[in-house]
Amino acid sequence: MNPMKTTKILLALLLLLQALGAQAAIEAGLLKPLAGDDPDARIESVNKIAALASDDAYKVLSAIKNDALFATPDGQVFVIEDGKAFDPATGKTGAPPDGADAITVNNRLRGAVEAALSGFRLLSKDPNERHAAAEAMQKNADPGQLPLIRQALAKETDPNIKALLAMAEATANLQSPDAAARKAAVQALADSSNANLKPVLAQMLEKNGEGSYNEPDEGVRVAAVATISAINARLARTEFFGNLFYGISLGSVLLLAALGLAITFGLMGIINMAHGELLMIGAYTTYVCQLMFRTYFPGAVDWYLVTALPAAFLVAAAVGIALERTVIRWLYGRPLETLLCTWGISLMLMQLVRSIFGAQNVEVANPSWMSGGVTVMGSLVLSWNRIVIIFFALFVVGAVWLILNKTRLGLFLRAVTQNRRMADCVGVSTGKIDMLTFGLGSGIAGLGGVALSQLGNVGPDLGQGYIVDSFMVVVLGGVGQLAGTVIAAIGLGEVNKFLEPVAGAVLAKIAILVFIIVFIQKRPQGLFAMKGRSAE
Amino acid sequence: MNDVLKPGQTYDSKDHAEHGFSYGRPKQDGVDTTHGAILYLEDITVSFDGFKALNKLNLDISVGELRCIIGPNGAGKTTMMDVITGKTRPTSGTAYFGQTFDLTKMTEYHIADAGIGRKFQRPTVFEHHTVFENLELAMKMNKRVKPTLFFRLSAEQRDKIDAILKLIRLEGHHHRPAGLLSHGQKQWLEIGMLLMQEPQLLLLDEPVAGMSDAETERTAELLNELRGKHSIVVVEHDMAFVTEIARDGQVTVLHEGSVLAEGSMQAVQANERVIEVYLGR
Amino acid sequence: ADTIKVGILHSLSGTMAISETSLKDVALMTIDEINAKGGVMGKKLEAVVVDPASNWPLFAEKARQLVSQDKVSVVFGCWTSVSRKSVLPVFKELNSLLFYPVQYEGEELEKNVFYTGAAPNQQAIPAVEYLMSKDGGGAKRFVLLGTDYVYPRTTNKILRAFLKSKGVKESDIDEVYTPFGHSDYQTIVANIKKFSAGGKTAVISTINGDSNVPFYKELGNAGLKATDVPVVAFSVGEEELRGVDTKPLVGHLAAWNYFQSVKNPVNEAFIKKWKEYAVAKKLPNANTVVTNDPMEATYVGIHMWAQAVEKAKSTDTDKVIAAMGGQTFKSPSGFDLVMDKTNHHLHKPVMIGEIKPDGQFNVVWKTKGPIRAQPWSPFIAGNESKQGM
Amino acid sequence: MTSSFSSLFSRPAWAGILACAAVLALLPILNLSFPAGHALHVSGYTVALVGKFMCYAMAALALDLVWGYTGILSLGHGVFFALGGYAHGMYLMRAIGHDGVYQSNLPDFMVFLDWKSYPWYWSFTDHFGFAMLLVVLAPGLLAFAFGFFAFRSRIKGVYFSIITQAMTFAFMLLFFRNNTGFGGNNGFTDFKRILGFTITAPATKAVLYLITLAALLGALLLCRWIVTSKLGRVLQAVRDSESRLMFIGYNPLWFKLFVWTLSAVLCGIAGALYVPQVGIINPSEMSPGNSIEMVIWAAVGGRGTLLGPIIGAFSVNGLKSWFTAAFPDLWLYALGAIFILVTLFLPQGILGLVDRFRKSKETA
Amino acid sequence: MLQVEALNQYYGSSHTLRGVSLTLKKGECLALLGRNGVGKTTLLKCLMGVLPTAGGSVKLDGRDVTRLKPHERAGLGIAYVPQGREIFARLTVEENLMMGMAVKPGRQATGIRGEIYELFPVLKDMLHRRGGDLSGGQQQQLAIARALLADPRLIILDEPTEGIQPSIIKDIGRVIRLLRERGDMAILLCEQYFDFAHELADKFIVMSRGEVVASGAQADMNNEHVKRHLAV
Ligand SMILES: Nc1ncnc2c1ncn2[C@@H]1O[C@H](COP(=O)(O)OP(=O)(O)OP(=O)(O)O)[C@@H](O)[C@H]1O
Ligand SMILES: Nc1ncnc2c1ncn2[C@@H]1O[C@H](COP(=O)(O)OP(=O)(O)OP(=O)(O)O)[C@@H](O)[C@H]1O
Ligand SMILES: NC(N)=O
Ligand SMILES: [Mg+2]
Ligand SMILES: [Mg+2]
Repeated sequence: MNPMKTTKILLALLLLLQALGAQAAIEAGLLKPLAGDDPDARIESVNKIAALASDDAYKVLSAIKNDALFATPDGQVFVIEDGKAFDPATGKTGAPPDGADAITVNNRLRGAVEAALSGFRLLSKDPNERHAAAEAMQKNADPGQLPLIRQALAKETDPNIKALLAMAEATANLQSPDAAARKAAVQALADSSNANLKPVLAQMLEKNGEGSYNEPDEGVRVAAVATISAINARLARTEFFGNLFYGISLGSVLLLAALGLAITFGLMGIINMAHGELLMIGAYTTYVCQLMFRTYFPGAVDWYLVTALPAAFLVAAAVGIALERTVIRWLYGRPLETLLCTWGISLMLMQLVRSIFGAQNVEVANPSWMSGGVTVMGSLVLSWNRIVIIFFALFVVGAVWLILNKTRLGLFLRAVTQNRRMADCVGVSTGKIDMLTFGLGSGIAGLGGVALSQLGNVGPDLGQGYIVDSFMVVVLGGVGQLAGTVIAAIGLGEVNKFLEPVAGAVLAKIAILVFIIVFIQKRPQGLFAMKGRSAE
Repeated sequence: MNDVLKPGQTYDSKDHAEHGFSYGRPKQDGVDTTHGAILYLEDITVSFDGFKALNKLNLDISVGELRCIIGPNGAGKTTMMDVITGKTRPTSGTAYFGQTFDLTKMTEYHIADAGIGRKFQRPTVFEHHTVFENLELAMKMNKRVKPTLFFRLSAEQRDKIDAILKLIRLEGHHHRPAGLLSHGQKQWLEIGMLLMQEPQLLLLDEPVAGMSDAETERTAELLNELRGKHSIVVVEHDMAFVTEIARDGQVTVLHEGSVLAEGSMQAVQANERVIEVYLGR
Repeated sequence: ADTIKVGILHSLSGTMAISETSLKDVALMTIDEINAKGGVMGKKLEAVVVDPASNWPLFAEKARQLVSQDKVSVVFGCWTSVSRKSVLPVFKELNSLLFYPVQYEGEELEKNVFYTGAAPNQQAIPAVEYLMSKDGGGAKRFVLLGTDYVYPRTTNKILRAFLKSKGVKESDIDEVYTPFGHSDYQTIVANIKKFSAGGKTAVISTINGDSNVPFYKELGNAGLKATDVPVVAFSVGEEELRGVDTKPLVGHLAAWNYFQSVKNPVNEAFIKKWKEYAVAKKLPNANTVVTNDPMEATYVGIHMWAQAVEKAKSTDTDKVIAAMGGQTFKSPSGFDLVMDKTNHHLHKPVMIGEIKPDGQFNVVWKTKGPIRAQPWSPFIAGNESKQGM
Repeated sequence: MTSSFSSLFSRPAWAGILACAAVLALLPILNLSFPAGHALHVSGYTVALVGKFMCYAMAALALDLVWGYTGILSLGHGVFFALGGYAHGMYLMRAIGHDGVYQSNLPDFMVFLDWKSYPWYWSFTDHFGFAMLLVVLAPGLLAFAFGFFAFRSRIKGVYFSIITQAMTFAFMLLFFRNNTGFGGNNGFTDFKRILGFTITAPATKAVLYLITLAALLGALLLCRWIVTSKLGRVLQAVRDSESRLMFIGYNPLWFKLFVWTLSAVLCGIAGALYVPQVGIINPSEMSPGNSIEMVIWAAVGGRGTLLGPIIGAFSVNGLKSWFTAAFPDLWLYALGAIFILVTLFLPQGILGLVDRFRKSKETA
Repeated sequence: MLQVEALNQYYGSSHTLRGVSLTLKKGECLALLGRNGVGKTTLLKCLMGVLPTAGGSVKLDGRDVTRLKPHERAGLGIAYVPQGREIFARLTVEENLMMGMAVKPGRQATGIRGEIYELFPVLKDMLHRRGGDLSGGQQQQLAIARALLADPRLIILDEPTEGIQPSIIKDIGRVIRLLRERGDMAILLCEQYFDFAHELADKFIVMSRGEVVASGAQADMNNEHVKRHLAV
């Protein structure tokens, strides 16, 4: 498909028909190829329908995009939504016909439809739609779209969209026959952060087969060089901030994964190999919550996380408390035995989940408000799920800090973990505190599991992927040091993300491990080592 | 393989001293004490996050001297011993063992090897080893890997251990794990270990804490026996005991990290400041 | 004995359990099916299931146990190439049979193995050809993204040579590997985005196992849509997609020899049987089970073996091998699949599907009929001479 | 010397050890001398399995030396095991000669990466003797270097454990990389011969098995001799109170380094014996989980007893082999439950149970 | 108030306490004397519930507490200053003191009574230092202060003067005397420092090899029989 041709047709008819605002049904002949399987015919049909520029055309195209276009075996086409079938050929709405099947949409058709729709959307009433359309337009605008862009520009009131459209206009003008216009366009694009322009500009500076520059005008070439370096500088900055963000994001994931362990291992001294499985239990609880919402409150499915958080905390805490009461409480002061025992627990929990939910992963979807991302600095997409998780991590850390340092429970908890017998003698019910502490650590692991479910797999092995990293984080930070855990997690995330582009994922990971080993040599007690006599 | 050094035989231990590692070399038999002093501390300051546990402390101990050090809780007595034994590095100041050993640059085992033995304030013994093994481990010998691997206890050495066992009155207990001893018994065992080491300088941090009066007396006797053979520094709060062993030697009073008073026991006990901060009225 | 023992060697725990558990279940279903029709040579089949626990040396041990202790006549099993490599010496030494049901990198032909999954020319090459075609989006630049092990490495090596032969420049190919279980794809997705600024780009993913979910989630959230940068995957099927929210992934592709969405009576019967089996056996999530390519390949493999035994009138390894060549079976893919007379691979149709919002695939391209496997890829130097055993 | 040799174990312990060794030595002989189906025949599968267990037992023994006696918990012994295995594997790969898929004198995976010759670190590995040297040197040097820096920095307890875990994890990732030159995820497999003998021949297998048995016995005696020496008591003092030890004049660094390196070398030898018997070595041997399993063998058998870890390795792996076949869907419950029950009710491991039993008989 | 009858205790097979009995009334101070290793600490631990007993009973105000856990006994008003201090090393001095009030409900445990600083002024300067960093003597004072904050009815002190400077020993003596005179508390004082014990106790018992071998009123403490059991 040639987008240039499409838009030309589109544009001509659009301008023509706009004034008329005609409301005519679409000819059946135009629709029929959509139901067929000749790809070229279907594309042509899409373009022709787009050219109608009517509300019905818009409806049909949107339907293709949303998989809502159905065809009967005899080639009749319907838009079927909410159980009602709209026949674009007649303009009538009725019951869905028998035997109608969704038409097959492949990427090519979908691309054609999107291009066609962006023309419509540029003039839409909804500013968000216009913004999206202008953004798309700005990526690869061509001269054929200039009249449309100018018209939109004239009508546009929103300054952001206006800027985008101006950028799109400049992009289109790059191919203008007029050298001055090209130069102006190149200069205007110096503010762009669109990487797609780089090859276009670079191509101007290359020589063609005859040995002369593709861009004949010296002035334009000079401007192009300046613009390229401006774009490069901007992209480099974007990349830097990108890495920074990715690092914080990875760090917050590590932190959420490790935080529960910072309590059960860091404070209580239990080498809890089942920690990963507590994360997993949190993630599966999320899955179950989602399932309940889908079944019982399908309308509110976006808010399943609101119940998943407390549920995951409680379920994981309950499992933790059960483990503590039945097994772990016999092992205080024997950390290595806890390793052995919790390893066994971890095997059993994994198998339990396999028996209940199957060995396969289960699907946990991001709620729509956590899907997609926000574009900053022109081209950097920060995904919502990661942003939310960063703030969530901050929140959980804050809460843990408050509990540990500002409550009586926290005081008792620290006392018990330091000297169980003496705490008992001053009147602390150590059993109860142990139980609550382990429950708290487990519950927090459950919360970590909710976060992980939003990023990756939810499967029986989920925990195994995080257990080693979690231990590294806690140890690197200094056992029993909450602040150390936080800094270690974020630090590892950042180091990883700045290394990865240079070294690749595997070597970056190896480098991180070597870094940990070397770092511990320098600080044998972790980042936030206990100093003084009390450390002994 | 000779496990134990013959008198006069020495190992060179200069070259590794500054690095964080060295073989556990046996001590040089002769610490250079030509100027008559075995320990010099000069202007030692130890500060923990701004808190000065020791503040420009000066102290000299002569060869064969038995020096008692007293002072309020928290005066810095234990910290001083930490500095001497390499456990704590001073923030500033110099510490010499004899003329040649710069204690501020040596590691714990090297210092021990050079001839400084220490009894800790809280008794620390190897809890899972038997009483006998504790003494055997402490025994003076070449403490490198190979000699240890091929070590066989000679009859002489066994006798020595038996003698010490008797001295510390743990004969019947020699097969018991040290961890099962009572507090006071551990104190004794630690003193026994110290004697096995045959150090030139003994540091005793509160040796009679937790001992009954009778036992305190015995300890005093023991120290009086050792007097002259070793240089000894004793930290104690038990005034009767201090009076007993100090005789007419010097007693040093530490306060807030530096020397408050020094002199004979009577002089010190009469000192107004000492009474005020330490002895009480 | 009045039964014929068959071994099933799939990981039921550990990292590979995600993929392999359903193969074990399908194998058991197929055996039930054959037994219901009277078994083989009048004898019932008896399955011996073991769990090699995603541990490669354990695969070798268990293979030996199946063959020499349990005396099974044939083993159906393995998923990863490394597990296959580790059991090969055992099957050779004990002269026994293995049926391997997963797409793989080729470069191997063992007398004791029948390969019922795809060789590279039955999956990878057609998929790339499709991406380069007008309908596939006319990709000019390629990111070869894979898990770092032999299957992706080899496949990418073949693809590189193939792309080169199609005139694609080195600078237009980017090859990236991540370790098994890698879960943070932020940087890689950002790099793909950067790379795609240079022209129409497609991603060829040989990511295996657990990493797919985080990869696709990141891809979806970063706003890389299939219309911009399509991703074609060789190890992602219906089963893997059960664990992903597929809405943001609509339009991304996978290449296989079978999709559940293929419409034909054999497939309908196969799916129905599987769903009923899952419910009857109370498999976890029985109401949402799906079929996929390796399951189909397992199903086909067991049936073909049974046919070959009937033909050979014996379960003797050499006799069965001789009888296997030329076996045909009406497969759920809608074609009559034939076991090649010489190279132990099936002739298979190739299909390319786009992901639909419901996690199924929409077949957008397929070969006219089954094609013959080339285990020795012509795109690898020195392979010209190696065609047969 | 002989008297001190026999005093390594008590009389009943010697009797038990020798009886077990005799039974183990008999297995391959029964396998060879009686045809399948004969009542006294022992299947090749059983012999191979026991051979593998003996390698594991040796690794567990090596681990016990550092963990049980010196209190250094290594969560990375898998790396030493694997390095020994890889060192031997390099020789075995080269011994394949031209019999690989590509009939090249390079291993298949190198042909496949378009390598034209062996990288430098494969030099001389075609010599069996050199390969054996590597079996000792590779794990030994790694352990020495790693231990030297770690012990010098006085890294202890969990900090040490975790960095050993980081080490094995890093090595695993490194060896998973195909470019590293050790066959990536597939590792080495499909060996053909060793010193000219066909590796799958029953006699070769029997010999490998008997060598393993001898190595295990030798390692046991060596370790026992070490722990009963005064050095053994120093090691235990390191475990209980390292700082106290320094104040009586020992430098713990060299003591720790000595056992640590020795343990790594023993583990490497175990790995080297494992490879030809199991027929594959790949990086998953270095996965953190594998090293943790070694710890578990030692703990189940009884830490700090030397014999215990051997018993533990046999029983845990024996159960695992049985369970994975007998209850493929449920075996993890059984295994997990055993670990829990052992820790809760047998804190001294299986050997502790034996002790307790003996004591109760004595008092009765 | 405290009634101990025929208490027996074993460490493994060694019989450490052999039928120890004693009684202690409110407002009384009982000195427990004996050589090293005779089982004094063991006895105190049994009273606190840290060690299990093999026979005999411990009654507090007539209530049998033999089977109660330490924290339950603490709840009934027993406070313990162990030998070796057992400070919470990584808690600050202030937090260590707060732990002393763990038996009280949260509302009543908000601040530390100023009286404590009067008794142990050194602690006031060290409130934010970690307990484990204190000198031995400072820790001992902290341990006593911690026990007092519980407002116990029975306080058990295991060698409270060990490692303490003379002036503070006098202070501690004053504190104990004060408590005794207040009369609302029973005091069980295990001491090696004979003069100190002699000064404070109303009555005493002497142990040897796990048995009570002598007991009596304060006046009898100096008699030969007692001295013999204390001599080496
Ligand atoms: N690591 C440390 N961090 C902070 N303060 C410390 C540390 N070590 C010692 N101190 C402080 O230094 C001071 C001196 O302590 P030191 O143990 O040397 O006293 P001391 O004279 O031995 O007292 P005592 O007679 O009670 O044993 C004390 O106030 C103590 O709190
Ligand atoms: N945990 C234990 N296991 C076995 N025996 C022990 C244990 N603790 C103490 N003992 C032994 O019990 C006896 C009594 O010890 P205890 O600590 O009660 O003595 P004590 O009278 O308090 O002595 P001290 O005055 O030295 O503190 C001692 O012989 C000691 O060796
Ligand atoms: N053959 C594979 N997918 O490993
Ligand atoms: Mg002190
Ligand atoms: Mg005591």
